[in-house]
Amino acid sequence: MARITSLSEAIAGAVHDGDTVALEGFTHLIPHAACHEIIRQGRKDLTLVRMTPDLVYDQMIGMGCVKKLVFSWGGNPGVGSLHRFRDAVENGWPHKLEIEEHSHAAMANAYEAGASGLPCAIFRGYIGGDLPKVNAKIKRVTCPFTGEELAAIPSHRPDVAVIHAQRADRAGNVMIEGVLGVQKEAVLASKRSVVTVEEIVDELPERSLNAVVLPHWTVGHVAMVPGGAFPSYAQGYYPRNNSFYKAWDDIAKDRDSFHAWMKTNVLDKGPDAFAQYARKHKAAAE
Amino acid sequence: MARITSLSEAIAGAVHDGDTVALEGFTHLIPHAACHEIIRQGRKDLTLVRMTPDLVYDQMIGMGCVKKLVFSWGGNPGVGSLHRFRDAVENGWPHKLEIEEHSHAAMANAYEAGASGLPCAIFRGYIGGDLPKVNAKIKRVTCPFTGEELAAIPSHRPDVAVIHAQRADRAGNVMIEGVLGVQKEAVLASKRSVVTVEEIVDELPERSLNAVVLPHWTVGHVAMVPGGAFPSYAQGYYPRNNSFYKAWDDIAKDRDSFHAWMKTNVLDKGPDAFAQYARKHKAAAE
Amino acid sequence: MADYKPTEMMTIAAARLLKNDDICFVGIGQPSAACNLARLTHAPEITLIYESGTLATKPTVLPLSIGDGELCDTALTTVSVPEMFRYWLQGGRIKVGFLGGAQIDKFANLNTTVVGPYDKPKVRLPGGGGAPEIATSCGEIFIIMAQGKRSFVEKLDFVTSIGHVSGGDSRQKLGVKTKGPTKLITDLAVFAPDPQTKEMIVVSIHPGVTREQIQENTGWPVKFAAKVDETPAPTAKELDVLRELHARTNRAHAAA
Amino acid sequence: MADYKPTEMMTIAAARLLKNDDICFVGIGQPSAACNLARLTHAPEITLIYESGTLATKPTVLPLSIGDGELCDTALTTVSVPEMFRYWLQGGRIKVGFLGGAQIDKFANLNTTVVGPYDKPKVRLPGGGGAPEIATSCGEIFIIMAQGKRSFVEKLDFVTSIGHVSGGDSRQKLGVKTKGPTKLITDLAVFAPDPQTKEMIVVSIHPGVTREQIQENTGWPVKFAAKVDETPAPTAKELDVLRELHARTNRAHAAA
Repeated sequence: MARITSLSEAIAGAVHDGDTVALEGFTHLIPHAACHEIIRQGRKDLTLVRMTPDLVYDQMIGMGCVKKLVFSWGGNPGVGSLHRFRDAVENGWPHKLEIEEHSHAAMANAYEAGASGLPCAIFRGYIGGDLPKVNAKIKRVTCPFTGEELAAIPSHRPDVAVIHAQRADRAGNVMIEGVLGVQKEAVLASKRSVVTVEEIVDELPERSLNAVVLPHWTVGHVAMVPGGAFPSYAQGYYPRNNSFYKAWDDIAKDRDSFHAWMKTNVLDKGPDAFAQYARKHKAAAE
Repeated sequence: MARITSLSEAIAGAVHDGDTVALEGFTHLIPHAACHEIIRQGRKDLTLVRMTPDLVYDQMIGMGCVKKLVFSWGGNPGVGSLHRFRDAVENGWPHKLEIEEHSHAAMANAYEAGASGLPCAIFRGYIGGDLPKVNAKIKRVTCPFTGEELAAIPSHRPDVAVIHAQRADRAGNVMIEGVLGVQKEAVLASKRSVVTVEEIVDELPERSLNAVVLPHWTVGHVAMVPGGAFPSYAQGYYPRNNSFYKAWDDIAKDRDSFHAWMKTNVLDKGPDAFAQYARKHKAAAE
Repeated sequence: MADYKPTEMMTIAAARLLKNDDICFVGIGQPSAACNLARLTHAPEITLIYESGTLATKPTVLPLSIGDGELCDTALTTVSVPEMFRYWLQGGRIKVGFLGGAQIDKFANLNTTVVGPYDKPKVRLPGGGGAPEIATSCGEIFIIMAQGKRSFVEKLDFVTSIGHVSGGDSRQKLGVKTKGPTKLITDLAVFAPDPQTKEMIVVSIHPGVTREQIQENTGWPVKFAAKVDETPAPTAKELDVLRELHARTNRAHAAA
Repeated sequence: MADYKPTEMMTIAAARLLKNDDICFVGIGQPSAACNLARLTHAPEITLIYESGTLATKPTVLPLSIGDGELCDTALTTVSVPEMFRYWLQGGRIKVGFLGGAQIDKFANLNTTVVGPYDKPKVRLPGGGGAPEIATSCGEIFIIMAQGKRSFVEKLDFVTSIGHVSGGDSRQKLGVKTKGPTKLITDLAVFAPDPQTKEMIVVSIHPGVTREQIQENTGWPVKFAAKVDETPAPTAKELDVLRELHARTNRAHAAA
């Protein structure tokens, strides 16, 4: 049942040390503000699940919040490496990082199966490659009708999903538009959830009969954080800041410059730091 | 690749004797005009797949088009029996009808798996009841991670899907709104398809970023048949004619009155007979 | 006491069981009437879901079919039918499911498939529809059925959807974790499962109904709880709202 | 002949392979540039799909990420990522998939996972993303990669996605029914599989490139087709459209 709270209250209430946490958003609506709040609250030993770890997990890994990563593509999209992720895997810095590696198809199916209340997902995949040799969670089931061998993986059932969306109403119904990714599935697959939104409105606006809405009784904490996806984007509010993604390459390459950036922009700031991005680009769009 | 044709050309080109055919539409957008055209063209030995056989299959069964029925709920919604369906099952009239009976969950999962290119669907279902005793297509697979036994059924892969939708553009992109049922899955699961629409427009209207659209290259024949879902409905065009559903009970109860109705309203008519329903209710709604 | 029909008592007794924060998977007919009566009286925020995919719908008239446009127009949103059965029903997100049937046995197993042998039916019924998985996936099940010896039977011709199977812990032994039928609301009484045996026993009798009447309309020897309540008679408000709902519905369906 | 860079030749050679009625699963970088160049020149109706869920998108600038807002704004519609991988990719609805990688072998198997041992990597690469299933689900695969001895290797450190496996019919023996890599477009040449061995052999050499250069930049002994074409040089129009596309893209990304 949805509760509208501050972001710090939401993270304090929903995300605990040792939890399995899925911050989702497929390039769009990535919950950057929530990621920063988790870092500020000093969460440890997290198992992070996410198709594309991206800057949010690079930051959490570099800050030492993460024990294990479950993922399918760990890069800075269109730019190159995630340096903090690489430093952890290649050099064990700031500490050793356990990894469970999948393909996108597997991850998407695992969320879908989790949302469907199933213990596993089956799909046609992982044929001939080496991933099944390094990931014991990849098994096979045989179709009882055709004899075809299909890939099987456990469904994702995180302790908590964290997503960003365009808007919620005061009851906590959450509406998402644009590139949908696996956010709806991540929330439905998880025990708890935190949803940050650009705005909270009295009533959801006039919308398609088949709008993507998470009803309030499927959602946990809802917190209004305008700009909370920056430098990712919120369709209809502000665009992706591709320059920042490029700039991140230099910031994160070096351990000291990474720490300096995190101190200035995360540890010494609050969720309100994101508001400037929302305002700037919304104004520009109008 | 979509081709815009007349309805009679569409049915002649896509639906052949002996085919497995899925007319879908879950109370909404039921392709009545296409059903009538199939009857007029005298198709035989069809295997019909549909969650809720409804009036369309009652008519096709009564007219002797059907060899086998794959279904999950064979009634007149809110009214009672499908008398032609019952007459076929109970008395073998006009001839014996083979049935393969499922639950809604199984049928929906079988379409979803078919659209996904999978040979089978797995789900948590068919626990403890008698359906698995009378349907050899219901098997079990064991989750390789938890040991849970799940139901398995073959995916639906019809020869042809027949649906009705609100509109298509001239390229054949088809847009559906409202109660979506399993129509998108049925088209994607089938080798061929026939889509009747209320209107064909130059360009699809301003729509949600996540509108339900079947791209032209996933669609076969597209035919404009205004009112083609009557007495079912087309959201935004005309409402469900609940009175007709009630009237059908009397019409279909008796073999002679059924045949008389079919002769007057189907055999002696064409798809243009449906236009009056579109016009009447659209005008009323404006 | 107002004058009312037994089916009205049945609908009203069912409606009273529903709470404001319930999330209900609603079937057509009596369940739909009961759920909407609850929504229009004591449970205005109740979440109603129809298997056509309409989430949190608030129809002003009762739908004739499970997917009337009215349901979609007044819903929070409408999802596809595969999603409904995968994410919503199987996903365990429904608290209360409603079922009815042509036949019920004392463990609240239901038959909506066939009277007589499956291969040579005396009466071919519509079939299971959503029932087999509603029966096992919803948190609990309310059954609404008018009583009669032909429907309340010793042995079902066909088990379409399970209730408490053969009683005791036989339901859990099948691996099912949900409660199953917690209430059976009839035109004469309300039944609930005996905590041990899981046989449906009478816990409340509608005003003016006798134990003999209940037995006469039940095909097995009926058991009664140690303490049997009298169901409170319908209030004037309940009857007004229900009758106005039906009248609105009839006008709307006749006009269409 | 216009002056152009080898990577421009590579993009243009790839674009030319695409047809108006192709349905392409487009990756970021070179594939995205090639597909949009094709769309802006000879294949205006080509269907471009990005794994973020955008169907039939027509971006005016190249996306930096696989899910830029530009892709969604200009798409026919956008579906969820589970649907993309289930209905669209696994459903067999994509004709042409594009792949690239850090390492490729002579059978066009690809490594995008790791350089060095998996457990003790020298370079940890991003990983497979969509590649393992793109490689087996798309009708055919085009690979775009600049050549070099460190990337065109005798043996992959890790097989992220399969091409022709160990050659011959080894791909089909795994139960895969799609064609696999039918073209490998580099900055020096175009390779295609030998019909029998399935080894990628040179079928066309870009203008001014020698066989020796190709061998120097390939970690296995390169085979050449019986008849090797010279790739037609980029036309002025191709170069104009490609450069204007990149210029537009750079302006847009700098502004954001």
